[in-house]
Amino acid sequence: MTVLRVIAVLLTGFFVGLTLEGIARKIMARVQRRYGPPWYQNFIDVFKALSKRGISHGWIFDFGILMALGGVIATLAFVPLGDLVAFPGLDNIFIIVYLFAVGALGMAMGMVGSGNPNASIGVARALTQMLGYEVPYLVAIAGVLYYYKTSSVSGLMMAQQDTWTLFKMPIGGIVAFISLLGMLGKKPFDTPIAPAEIASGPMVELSAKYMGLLMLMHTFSIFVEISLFVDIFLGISNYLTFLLKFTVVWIIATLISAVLPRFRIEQVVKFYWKVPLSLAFVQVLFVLLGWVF
Amino acid sequence: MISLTNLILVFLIGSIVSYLLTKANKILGSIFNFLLISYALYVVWNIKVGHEEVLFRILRDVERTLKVTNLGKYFAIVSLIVISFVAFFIIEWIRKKDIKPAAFNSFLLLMVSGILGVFFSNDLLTLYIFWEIAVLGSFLIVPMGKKESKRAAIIYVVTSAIGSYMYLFATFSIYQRYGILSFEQVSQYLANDSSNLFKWFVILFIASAGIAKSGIFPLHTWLRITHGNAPDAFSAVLSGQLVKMGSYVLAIALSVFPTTQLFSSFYHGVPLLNYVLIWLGNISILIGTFMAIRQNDMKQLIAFSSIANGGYILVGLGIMNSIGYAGGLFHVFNHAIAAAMIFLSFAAVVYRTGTTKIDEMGGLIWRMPWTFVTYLVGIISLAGIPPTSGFISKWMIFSSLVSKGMFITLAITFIGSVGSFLYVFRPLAGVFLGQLKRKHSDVKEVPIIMLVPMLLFVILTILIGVYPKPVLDSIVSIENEVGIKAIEHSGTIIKTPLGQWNTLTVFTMFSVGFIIAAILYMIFPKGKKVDLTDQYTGGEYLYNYDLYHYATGFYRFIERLYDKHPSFEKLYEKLVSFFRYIGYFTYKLVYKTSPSGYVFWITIVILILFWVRW
Amino acid sequence: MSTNERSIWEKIADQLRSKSLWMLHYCTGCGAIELPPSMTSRFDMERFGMGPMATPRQADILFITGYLSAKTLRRVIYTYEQMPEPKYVIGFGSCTLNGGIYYDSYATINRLDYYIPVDLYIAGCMPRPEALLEAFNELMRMIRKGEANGWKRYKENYEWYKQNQLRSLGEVFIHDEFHE
Amino acid sequence: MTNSMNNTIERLKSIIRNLKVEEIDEREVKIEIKPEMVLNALSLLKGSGYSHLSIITAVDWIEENKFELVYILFSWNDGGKFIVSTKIDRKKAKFVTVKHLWPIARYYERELHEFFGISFEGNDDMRPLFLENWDDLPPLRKDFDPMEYSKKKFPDREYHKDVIHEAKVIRGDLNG
Repeated sequence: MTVLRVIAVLLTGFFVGLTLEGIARKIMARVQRRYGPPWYQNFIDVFKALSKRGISHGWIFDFGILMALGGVIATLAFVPLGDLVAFPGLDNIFIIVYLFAVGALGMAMGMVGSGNPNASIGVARALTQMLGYEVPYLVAIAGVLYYYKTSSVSGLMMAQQDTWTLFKMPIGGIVAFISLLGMLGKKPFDTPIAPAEIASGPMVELSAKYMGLLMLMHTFSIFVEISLFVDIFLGISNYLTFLLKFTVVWIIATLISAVLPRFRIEQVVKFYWKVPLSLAFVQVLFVLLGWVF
Repeated sequence: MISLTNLILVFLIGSIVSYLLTKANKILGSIFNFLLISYALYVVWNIKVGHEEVLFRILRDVERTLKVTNLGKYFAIVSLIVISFVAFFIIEWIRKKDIKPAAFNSFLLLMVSGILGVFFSNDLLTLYIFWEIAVLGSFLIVPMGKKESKRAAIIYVVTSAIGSYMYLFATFSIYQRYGILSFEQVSQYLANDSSNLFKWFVILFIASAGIAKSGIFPLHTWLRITHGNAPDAFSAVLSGQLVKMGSYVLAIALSVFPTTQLFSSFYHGVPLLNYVLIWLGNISILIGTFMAIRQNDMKQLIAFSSIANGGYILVGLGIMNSIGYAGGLFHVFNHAIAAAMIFLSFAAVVYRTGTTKIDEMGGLIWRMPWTFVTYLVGIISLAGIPPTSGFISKWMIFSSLVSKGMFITLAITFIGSVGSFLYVFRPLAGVFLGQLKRKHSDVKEVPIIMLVPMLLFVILTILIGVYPKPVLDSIVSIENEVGIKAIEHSGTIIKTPLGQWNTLTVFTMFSVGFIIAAILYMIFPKGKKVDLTDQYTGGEYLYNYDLYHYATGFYRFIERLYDKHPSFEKLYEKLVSFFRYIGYFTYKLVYKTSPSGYVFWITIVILILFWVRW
Repeated sequence: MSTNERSIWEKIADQLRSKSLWMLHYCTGCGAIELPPSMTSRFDMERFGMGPMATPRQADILFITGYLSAKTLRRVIYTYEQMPEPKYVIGFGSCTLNGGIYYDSYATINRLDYYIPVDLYIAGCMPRPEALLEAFNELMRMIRKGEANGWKRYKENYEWYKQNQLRSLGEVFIHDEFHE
Repeated sequence: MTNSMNNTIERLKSIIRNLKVEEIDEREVKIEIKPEMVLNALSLLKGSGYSHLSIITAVDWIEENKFELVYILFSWNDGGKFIVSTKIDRKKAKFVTVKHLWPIARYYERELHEFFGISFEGNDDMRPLFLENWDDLPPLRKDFDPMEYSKKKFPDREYHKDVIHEAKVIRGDLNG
């Protein structure tokens, strides 16, 4: 039974993720008053990339990509999508956040294994950015956990009987959304993948098949991050309302990223530890004092 | 099976035997070492808890006893595992030219005898005696490292002396007040002792020995120099095991003398003393993490990470609820194994390349793949990433902190754990990945004898990561012994009031994900293998690929944010020079060159004596 | 394998490849200034699935936009060989066709497909974005038909190309004081 | 011409007898000197504020069998520009370096050596600067024929029929 649910979760992640990325490119185009590619463009890109004959830099390069994709698939399996929960009792918030690090470490190791300094600079930036957005995110989430006294994601979702956690703890919601932008690697925070400065950062030596696998990994990781946000902050939802909320959050994130230029890496860390971290502590103070709407 | 006292005696004699044996033949001596230590591990493994032995009698009415407690047995097993693996590693490593093998082996055995005594002593004075033996053993080995290790040894001994003398002061004040020294009696007397100030003084001073030894905030400066410069294999023992003696004393100070009953709850059930210690742990996590990100010498980098992980253990132990305490103890196991594993892989790298500077190396994975695998699994466990055991202890500490609602500590532990991704990745990218330097192109993999312990460590970490039952069982028995509500776990599922997770499903799901990725990888056309110098260089031709490696100033953009950070080493050095100046001043004052000066001072002293009339 | 006899997988793959061409962000001559207008709102290259990629490892298509000096040709050859198969080349303007207005210069080449296989030429002394889009659609049609296999020609008579390159350039991998 | 430039010229006239001065613009003056007097003229100009050597270039007078070396100096304090030119023999094509006055001259002279074949004693760094693997006459000399080099090095596209003639007919220039 769990196998069926896991397959369902993975397929949702694949199809919904890629279509939403196509829609995001369409929105970005419309913001720039362009016609924009069809919504299924990302499917074509992924399969085209997979069908080409690329180059590999040795066994650590391949192992890194496999570990990255495997890690993110494993993380996705644990994330509850609305009421579709693959492992009912075991979806602990810290597991998902730290299993996600397996994917990040795998990719980082594979890319630096290619031997290109652009990749190492990109990975160093990615890890720094992770240090930046991870701390406020986890503090805000810890406030929610403390309030609801449970750390299982589906439990958190179920606990929002009366109103959404977003309305209960607005500041926590804002902090989580800002860190979400950092996690997605969208425009304001895409310093690690800056195509102009470091030739698309870690992906500099990724040729055909590996580029395709990494695009899949990127889609799954986007799916994991946003579904975490939706589950915790946007109230109870069955499978369809979950996808609806997911799309709304995704569109807002795309709109923000369509208009903002790219941060420098010091600014990212300084920003995350000035504004969101202090907001997170304010929110946590409110939770301790019990001032929750 | 011989009794504990005989085991310790065997080790003391063994150190002399091994000295002679190693003088005769290096390999034989180290093999003898390894056999003796693994025999000790075997003895300790199946010793019965509660087994008592009388050692000898110094003070009139109080006899020195060795008593096997769950806590002591757990720490002893962890330490002996680390030391036996390192001893096996040393068999091949001892051939290195610049250390004196005979002295090395004998002092190693001396240190192990000290360690055995520390973990099984039943009262404060015996613990102190064996503590000093262990410190003596390690103190004599440290200067055999690089040229700066002489100074490092002195700093190491001075800081650990500060800790142990405060501990001794507390022991004697207890003895002077109650006349007893064994742990149970002391905890009873303390429980119904009235003066709060005395309790505070005793527990803090006893804990100070732990603070000094495990490198917590005020006394953490020795770790960088000593680990950085000690002989490579020994720094694995130093950080893997000796730091754990400090954690043992901290565990005693916090749990054997039940701080929760002694003091009133200050914040959500955490007494004020624990809260102060937790904050010391927090500061050392911050210092360890941010200083480790800056280091360019890989051994000093992991030394700073030992400070951070020592802070983790203290935070875990300080919380004193069932999950937090279990998290702290489990982290003792994880950090011991992970730090030893990482230092062994560094010893292997130094054995082959001779340098510990990260930017002088690169691309060693293509020549030393197994050392890379050891280092990789080591950092995955150190950084606390799920498939390995490192994550379990961090998860426990996080959930206990959340349930206690201590959010600033939580934020700092998050900084520590995410920061550990950063600093563990720096040597991975600088030393193992990236471009292989031409001068390292003929570097070979380390001999098989050095590889065996490293790969055993890898298997052990992953095994415990997937099936943590044995460690969790011993932690449950410790918690029952110490009187904390034990955590409930069944096989691979760990339950906490906040939530539960199953290590087995995480591992199977991870391998399923890996297989899916592998299938996708197989289906599509195979990539053409390209060697390391065929890179995208922006269309330009490069012939010297040594320069095409990014390792110096790996996180320069964060380091710039805190370049003017307060350095405690400089503070202590100023203190030292201040005292030296005072000494010099009095020396100048008293020792006049002319005889009349002496006569003058002698008369002064005689007058004072008469006035006081003794 | 003759040009138009392809396995079923190849046919599907060609359909996909034609719909999503990633161009290499590498501009060699004066025609590069035609690319931004064809990407932005008026002509919008992205609706055909085309977008700029920073590294040759990910790019499918290499534009030689305008005159090509001998020095740049060395870098173009090196980048071309770094691109994964199947790869396509489009020559912009008359300079790649027959040397254009620099036909008598000592530094620029007169015929591009003498050195690397070119699938498509666009005439004009810098064609306007409309001509570019027309060329892109033409290339997509060729890919779908399986006619755009310059890279196969390059692989098959690799010796001929190499020998031409050495004849004009002396040596492709330069050794001088700037490349120690 | 600004008066500061005037007195610079007076000083120049004092050391050089028949100095040909040609005023091009309000702040721009061209002077022509014999090759042996160039060095002291340049050092004098550098002394009187002309610290910026914009460029050293050469003109190939093939009929007079002469190379004309042109030094363009610029002064930051009074904005004046001096163009010092001298003619040296084309066959020997040798001159003395001014590297000691302006370090940048080292690269200009290296470029002149590559493109004109003029060698400068005192400047030993005569390696190729821009052209890679150049094996023919220095290209900017008048007696070098770029068309013939281009035909030799870079093969042309053979057209089977005369395309240009056909294009002219289409455009109606010829009534073919």
